[in-house]
Amino acid sequence: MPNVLISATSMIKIDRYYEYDLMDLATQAVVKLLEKTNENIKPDVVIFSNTYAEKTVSQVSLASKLCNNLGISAMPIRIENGDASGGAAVSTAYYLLKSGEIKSALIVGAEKMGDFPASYLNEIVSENLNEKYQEKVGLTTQSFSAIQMKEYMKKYGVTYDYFAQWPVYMHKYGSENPYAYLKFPVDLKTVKESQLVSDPLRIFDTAARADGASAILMTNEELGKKISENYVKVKAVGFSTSEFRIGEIPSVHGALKTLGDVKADLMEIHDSFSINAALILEEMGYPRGKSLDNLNEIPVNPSGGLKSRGYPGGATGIYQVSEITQQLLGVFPGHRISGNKGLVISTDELGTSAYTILLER
Amino acid sequence: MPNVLISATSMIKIDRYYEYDLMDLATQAVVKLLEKTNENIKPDVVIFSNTYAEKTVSQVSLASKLCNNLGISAMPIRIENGDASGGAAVSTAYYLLKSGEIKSALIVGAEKMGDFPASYLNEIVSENLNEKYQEKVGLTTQSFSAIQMKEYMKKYGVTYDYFAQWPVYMHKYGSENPYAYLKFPVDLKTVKESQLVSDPLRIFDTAARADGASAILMTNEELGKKISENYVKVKAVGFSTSEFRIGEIPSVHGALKTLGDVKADLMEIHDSFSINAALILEEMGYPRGKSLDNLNEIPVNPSGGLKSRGYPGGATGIYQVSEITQQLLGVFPGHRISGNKGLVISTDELGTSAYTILLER
Amino acid sequence: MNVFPPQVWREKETLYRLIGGKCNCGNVIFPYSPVCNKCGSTSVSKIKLSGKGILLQYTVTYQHRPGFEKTQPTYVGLIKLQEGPEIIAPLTDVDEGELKEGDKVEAVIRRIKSDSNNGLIVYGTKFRLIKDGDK
Amino acid sequence: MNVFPPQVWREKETLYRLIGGKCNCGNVIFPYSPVCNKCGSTSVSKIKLSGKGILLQYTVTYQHRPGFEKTQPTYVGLIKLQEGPEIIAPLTDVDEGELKEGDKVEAVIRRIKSDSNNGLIVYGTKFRLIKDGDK
Ligand SMILES: [Zn+2]
Ligand SMILES: [Zn+2]
Repeated sequence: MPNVLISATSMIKIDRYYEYDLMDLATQAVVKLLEKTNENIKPDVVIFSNTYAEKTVSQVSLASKLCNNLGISAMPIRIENGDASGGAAVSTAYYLLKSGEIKSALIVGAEKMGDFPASYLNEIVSENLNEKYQEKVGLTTQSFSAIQMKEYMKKYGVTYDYFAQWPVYMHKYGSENPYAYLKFPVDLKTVKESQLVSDPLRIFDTAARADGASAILMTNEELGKKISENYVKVKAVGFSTSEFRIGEIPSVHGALKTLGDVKADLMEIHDSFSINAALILEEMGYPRGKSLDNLNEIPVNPSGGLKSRGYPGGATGIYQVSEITQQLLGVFPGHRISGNKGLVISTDELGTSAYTILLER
Repeated sequence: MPNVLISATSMIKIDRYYEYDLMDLATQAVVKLLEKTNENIKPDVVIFSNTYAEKTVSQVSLASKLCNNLGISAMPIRIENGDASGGAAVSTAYYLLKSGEIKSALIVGAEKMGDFPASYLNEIVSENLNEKYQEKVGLTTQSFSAIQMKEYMKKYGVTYDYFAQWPVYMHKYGSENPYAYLKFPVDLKTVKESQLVSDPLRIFDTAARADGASAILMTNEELGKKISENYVKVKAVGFSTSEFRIGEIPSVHGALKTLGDVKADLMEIHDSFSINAALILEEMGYPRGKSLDNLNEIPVNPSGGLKSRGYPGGATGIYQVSEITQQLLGVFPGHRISGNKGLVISTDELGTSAYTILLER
Repeated sequence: MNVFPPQVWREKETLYRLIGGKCNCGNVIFPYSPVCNKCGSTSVSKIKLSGKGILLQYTVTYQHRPGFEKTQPTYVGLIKLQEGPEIIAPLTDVDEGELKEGDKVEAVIRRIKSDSNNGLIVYGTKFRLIKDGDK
Repeated sequence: MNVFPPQVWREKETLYRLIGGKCNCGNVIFPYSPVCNKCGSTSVSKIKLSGKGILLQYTVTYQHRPGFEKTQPTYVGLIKLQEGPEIIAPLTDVDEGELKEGDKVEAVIRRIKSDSNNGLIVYGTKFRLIKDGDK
């Protein structure tokens, strides 16, 4: 079966781009990507990874439009799986390429979240909640996360300070990342005194919602080696679904299990909330109730994660894959972690589905 | 490379279901499907084919939610490609199964379009237009289609009566289809005197927008033969993208070309407007300017098509595949066309992308 | 945010009557679904939940969605319903500092939101404390 | 349908100024895009289109979208712009029976829609007939 490579990656800085629309951002990421390839690529498949385009920009048919704007004819697919859209897109492309019939896939993650006030953004993100009850009665995902935090605090006897360690680390890393949205360090005091969103959850525990676009080119080995000498291999992907549960994220556990016994040198995880970072790390085997106490020893989120690099909805997973790829190639322009194996964990807002992607130099 | 089978199909009647939400409809289609399989299926992949869920029901993460509601853990993917979502979903599943690593995929198409007044539906469907200009200045897809009709009338010297033949045939077939939304015949006079939408386009030339859900189970050959003796093979899929163009639908031409020289015994095509039916048939080789004059000789849309069976957005392509499968197996409960090879042509509203799917008994 | 009447009306069993599902395997589901989310069985019958439960955890939320301005801040609880399911739901008639884990709660119907475009008011189930002497 | 100001403001070059793109290959694109939709080149520079064109075809549309009630029915044309692109666009200042294929048209800025929620008015380019004596 053909090996699957990531042959090129690109990112634009995550920001609020009042001057650009969704297709502008997607196109910018593609143009940056094409500059890095030796030849003019006509991909067999174009995947658009995006979660919220109907509500944010009143657009559908995203992949077809991108193809037609780029002047190429391809198999157009827009993939949505909440904020794990990126993981779903890359995993889909992985299997498409494994078929041997598809030789190349251009995957573009793009999302516009920067135009809106917080209340409208909460409305958009509440589309992740169930239709019959949770979304209808006005709940927000932040309440779920706050309750998750309080149960964790009770179970392990930790205070809010325990969680505050996560944003501090993330902003430390993100301050070195030229693509980061909140590109500044914060200290513990700033986090602890930041706006209370849903007691005990504070604004620095949540994801920094903004606009972004990232593109990757996935190919089979033969084509990939022609395109660039700087590639990484997609060794395996895993996936799982599970309902929201207090104290754990079973979907992450399941998605890791399908990957087998993986010891990655570095990873990018979907820290939609600080508590999610803790729970994901603990599903990976870091000690329960203590995972965030030893962040200096855990090679996680050198990008700055959703806290500092930022959270552009369905583009997030594509950023994660771009970041790990650039890390493995030694060209990531921010905080570096060396190694040959990198892991991406792409989940949705509350962890009801998870994708794991193992990349190797 | 593994053969890909369609091992089971199900449909619910297309209608306005004020009493059911999107997930209710999707679940009903799955329950009907499971009743037809010999064993309890735990699919590797669950694909949710849907176009407009954000605007219609304020929901995302559709595939993950369906998995969790069904109590299964799978690879969740929601696929959107305008009204060609169904074609994109089935083609994606085809390649996933070709990889050999995925053994089974449950594909559910579901859409809710029945809750809304026409003006709001026009707003939703206008998401297919481009963001910078067409959608912003208030255009509707009906205007594009009307202009397309007038240019065709001029080029071939035909009158409106030429197009009216299509809905008459579609309603004749649809009146026999228990799953059809507008399950009644119409005569030429009714069509010609029906409401003018965008001169010369009349209401019977447009798609009957409503709610629907259809499910199919795609498997590799080994697994498929265990599940049911009543299967068809997915022989090949094709795809293409192209901009809207007067006088032709280049994406359909491209998608057919990738299939090779196919002589299908029957077909289901995406007749979003009567003119689209003519243009699609003419891309297949039926004589230009005359395709709709010989509908008694063309084995097309025994379901009644979008005119009579109805148009449930991103579920439409899944209905088409279910219908052709049931035709080939000789169990379709409406107008029957016998044959061993069936073709599905799944396009979006204006034909800017197309998928072709060849099924064989 | 436009609310179209059918979208609320069709959820009346969930929103007003707290109808859940009970599978042959014993699993209780809320909201109702015809397929069991534990065992995958379709032997799920509808049951009316009592609405009584225990407050396992709670939070006070200071961010809102459009149309929900009148219930700011929002109290939200993790509730174990008498019949088994644990759900996250809005609390009502609560003063700050009054809630504690282990409190008994019960379902009540309250105004959820109003749509400024068409004047539609949406009602639904929230939970309130059962206070001493209430029973 | 809520309109958020940045969503309109950022399209000002398209909506008010009719900015297109011209590729080295000669292809003219409207709206502007940095990649050529014919040859895939990124050598596309911005050009201001003249707004002059020929009406190739037209229709009168009797269905509308919310917020567009005031321009009912809507006249819509297939227009070949002087610089090459064929676009579909709304026509304005037109009486029924007045249009014919081959008419000369020009771009004008008109009110497109108003948002009942926040009072925002959206303007944009429509096309009108160039009548005898206008020039
Ligand atoms: Zn059960
Ligand atoms: Zn060019």
